[in-house]
Amino acid sequence: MDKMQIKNFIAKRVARELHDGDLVNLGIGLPTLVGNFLPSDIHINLQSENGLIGLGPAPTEETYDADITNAGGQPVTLLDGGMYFDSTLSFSIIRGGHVDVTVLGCLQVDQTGSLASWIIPGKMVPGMGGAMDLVTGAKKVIIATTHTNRGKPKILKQCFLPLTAKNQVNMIITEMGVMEVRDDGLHLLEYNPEYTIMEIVESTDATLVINNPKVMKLEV
Amino acid sequence: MDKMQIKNFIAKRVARELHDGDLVNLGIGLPTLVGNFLPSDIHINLQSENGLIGLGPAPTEETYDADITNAGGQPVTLLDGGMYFDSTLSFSIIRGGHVDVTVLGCLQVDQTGSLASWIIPGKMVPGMGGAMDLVTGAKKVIIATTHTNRGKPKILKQCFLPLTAKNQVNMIITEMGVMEVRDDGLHLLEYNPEYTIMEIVESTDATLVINNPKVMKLEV
Amino acid sequence: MKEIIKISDLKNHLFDGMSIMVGGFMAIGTPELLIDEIVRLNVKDITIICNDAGLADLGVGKLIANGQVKKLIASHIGLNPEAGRLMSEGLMECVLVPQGTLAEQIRAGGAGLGGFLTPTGLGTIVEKGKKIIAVNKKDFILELPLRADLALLYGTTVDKYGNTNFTKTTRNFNPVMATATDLVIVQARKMVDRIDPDNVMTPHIFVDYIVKEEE
Amino acid sequence: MKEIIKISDLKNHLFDGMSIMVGGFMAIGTPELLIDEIVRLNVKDITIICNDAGLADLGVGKLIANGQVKKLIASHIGLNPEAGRLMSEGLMECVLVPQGTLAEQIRAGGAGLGGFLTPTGLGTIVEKGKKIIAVNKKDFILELPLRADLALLYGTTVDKYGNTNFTKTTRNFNPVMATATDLVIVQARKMVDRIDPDNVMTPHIFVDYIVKEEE
Repeated sequence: MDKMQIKNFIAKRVARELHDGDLVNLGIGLPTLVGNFLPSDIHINLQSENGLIGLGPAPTEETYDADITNAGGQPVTLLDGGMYFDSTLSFSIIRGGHVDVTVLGCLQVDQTGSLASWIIPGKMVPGMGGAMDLVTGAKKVIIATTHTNRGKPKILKQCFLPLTAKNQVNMIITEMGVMEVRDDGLHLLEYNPEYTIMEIVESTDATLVINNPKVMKLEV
Repeated sequence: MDKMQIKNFIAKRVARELHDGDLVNLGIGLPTLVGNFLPSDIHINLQSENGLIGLGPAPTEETYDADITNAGGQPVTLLDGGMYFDSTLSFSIIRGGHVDVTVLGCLQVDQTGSLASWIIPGKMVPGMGGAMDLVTGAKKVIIATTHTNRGKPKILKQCFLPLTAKNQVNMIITEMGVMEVRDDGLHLLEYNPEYTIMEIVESTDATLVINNPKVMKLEV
Repeated sequence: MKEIIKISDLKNHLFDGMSIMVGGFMAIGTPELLIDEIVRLNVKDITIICNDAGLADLGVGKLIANGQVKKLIASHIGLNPEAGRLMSEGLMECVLVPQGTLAEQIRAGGAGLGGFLTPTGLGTIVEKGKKIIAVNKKDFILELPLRADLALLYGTTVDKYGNTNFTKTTRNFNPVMATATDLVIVQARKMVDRIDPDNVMTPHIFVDYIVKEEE
Repeated sequence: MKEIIKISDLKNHLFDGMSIMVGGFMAIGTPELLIDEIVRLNVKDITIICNDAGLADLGVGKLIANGQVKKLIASHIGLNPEAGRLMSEGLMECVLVPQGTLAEQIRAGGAGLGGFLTPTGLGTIVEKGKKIIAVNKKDFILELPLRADLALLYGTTVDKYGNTNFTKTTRNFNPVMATATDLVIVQARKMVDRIDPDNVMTPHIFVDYIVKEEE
């Protein structure tokens, strides 16, 4: 798989975790692709933390409205039934557990569900934005990421970069497999048969609990 | 003065404490009369804590709308420029210091500005409603009350009934005079010349600081 | 499209001992049809969270009069003498809360906050048994969040997506209660195709079921 | 009727070292005219409270680029590299706050709350130096209220009474900031006679002055 194929593969698998009627917040980058892979019979509500539910696709020249943007400041559209609100209600929704699923990328994620995604020491610090609230407040936190960063493991025993949230991640989905954070450790639930179990273990710096994982079946 | 004249006299004096543009919350009973005595060049904004600013007079048969009520559940009207809001914003306004003046009655009030207005032991307890928030949050708290209750002082050294709020009252206006709570005690700023200073002192169970009080000049 | 249920379906969402938040202020903005059905079903030992006790024959007052309320959390019960009687005779537990604190407790329950610091009630019996925390040398009471199993709201306009508005002073506690319970049922005075997205008071994600008033 | 002032009157309300809350999210819903005037007047040592650092040439980014900002309290500065540079070189103090915490701190400042308990930031550097309070065996961070001298808002519709609305995603931090400062000035895109009383987002009592965009 090339880079884009890998991203689409991960996004497609994440899409299967979403259920009809879910309120979902997708981070920028890879997570945004998830919306492209929803079955037609599943309708989800996308939230954008700057103040809307019912996030639609990027506008055409005809539907462009400078007053409608997403949390990245990019122009978007509002779907039928969607609505706008202010930042306090937006984060009441987020922190109050009303978001069913949030999907984010990571720099590091560990087997206790801790996440590091906002500071690389020595680099410019962009700020956490709404990520800390999202990871803390959402019912289910899915990390959608390539399994490694240029061969270096991103899934660790313990994150060593500054945390975005402690013990909040529920699931990690990569091109190699699907992992779930449970009280007794990080379980490999599914694996991509393009890789051997040994390859997955070697690409992971966390202790994986492996107990009859299923095969991740997705067309690329 | 008869009972109604006394109430109107007090309300008229309270009205002089209000300034153009003030946001004001008037308690039920005597305080409600204050609105009748505003000079025509002074426009105030009345809040009702159930969720409106721009409280107007009771409706006529033509303007009656069952969806517009005051905090007592009575039908009211909304003036031009007024608006509705929910209970959280209503009390953000109240507790946040955005109400310039609140006018309430009392069972007891004392020289430290503590107020008892919601429980008579042995009687049915109605609940504090919004009174505790109003007295705590308003910039200026005026107690509008008859000086005594059937001859028994209501203005005390220390309230002995359960408090509505501690040290929050700024001014007490009765048919006998105008008193201000200051750090060094309860000052008699004005007195009604229908009473002697001795009569006022004898009707008051608090220590009054009396230093050249002015005459309360109001037509009844 | 949000699911519209019959009033008779309400029973599927009720159980003895449950806690219910009910919108309304002196029964203005209270879903009377939903209350009537709970009276009819005679669900027992309910905890009611509401601004007040309603009137004897209006709002949550009907549940109180029918002896279904084990505990009432409210800011005011003065217009319902029956509530006062049951409270003073120890037949109904009654927790009286300053109105602003009650609104904020419900908001905290819906917004994922562990509590908030308020000056309201300091030096009164309201502070009894609560933690006092000083911030910049000023004391505050730590008040805790409130949640319930079910919220019953009165939407004066509800669109087909479930977006809900509350006109004039019917709004009061309705929108905040929508955020703080496991289940939210709205009695709809009027159904419309679509509420202007700028003016939605309660987004549809908070609403689980709608009962239409006309039926 | 609320007082409408000229943009040149803004100077009467500005002083070196003041704190200013600025509405907007990535400069969407930011009053650019008011910002431009502050750049022109070159007020110094400002503390800015805003969701983000704007862009290099948009929103509060213009104040940052002009060296007027001593301290920035924001949730995100990633789209303004100049802010990052000034921060890392120690030329501008920058306090990064989780976005939901920032919104709630401003709300607490406007609502008379002494603080609130949030789970956001637990176990991260955000909790550093803050009080941790356990409620029902769950830890929370005690976050404190934020207030400022002045709020600059971008109202897309303002009525003659000063009632102010913010369309679509221009709303963001604007209404909450209206509650938390000593003075509130609104840049009005469009003046109307009257906003429907059910749909007012910022009641006129919060608004001190209006600057009309057309002039």
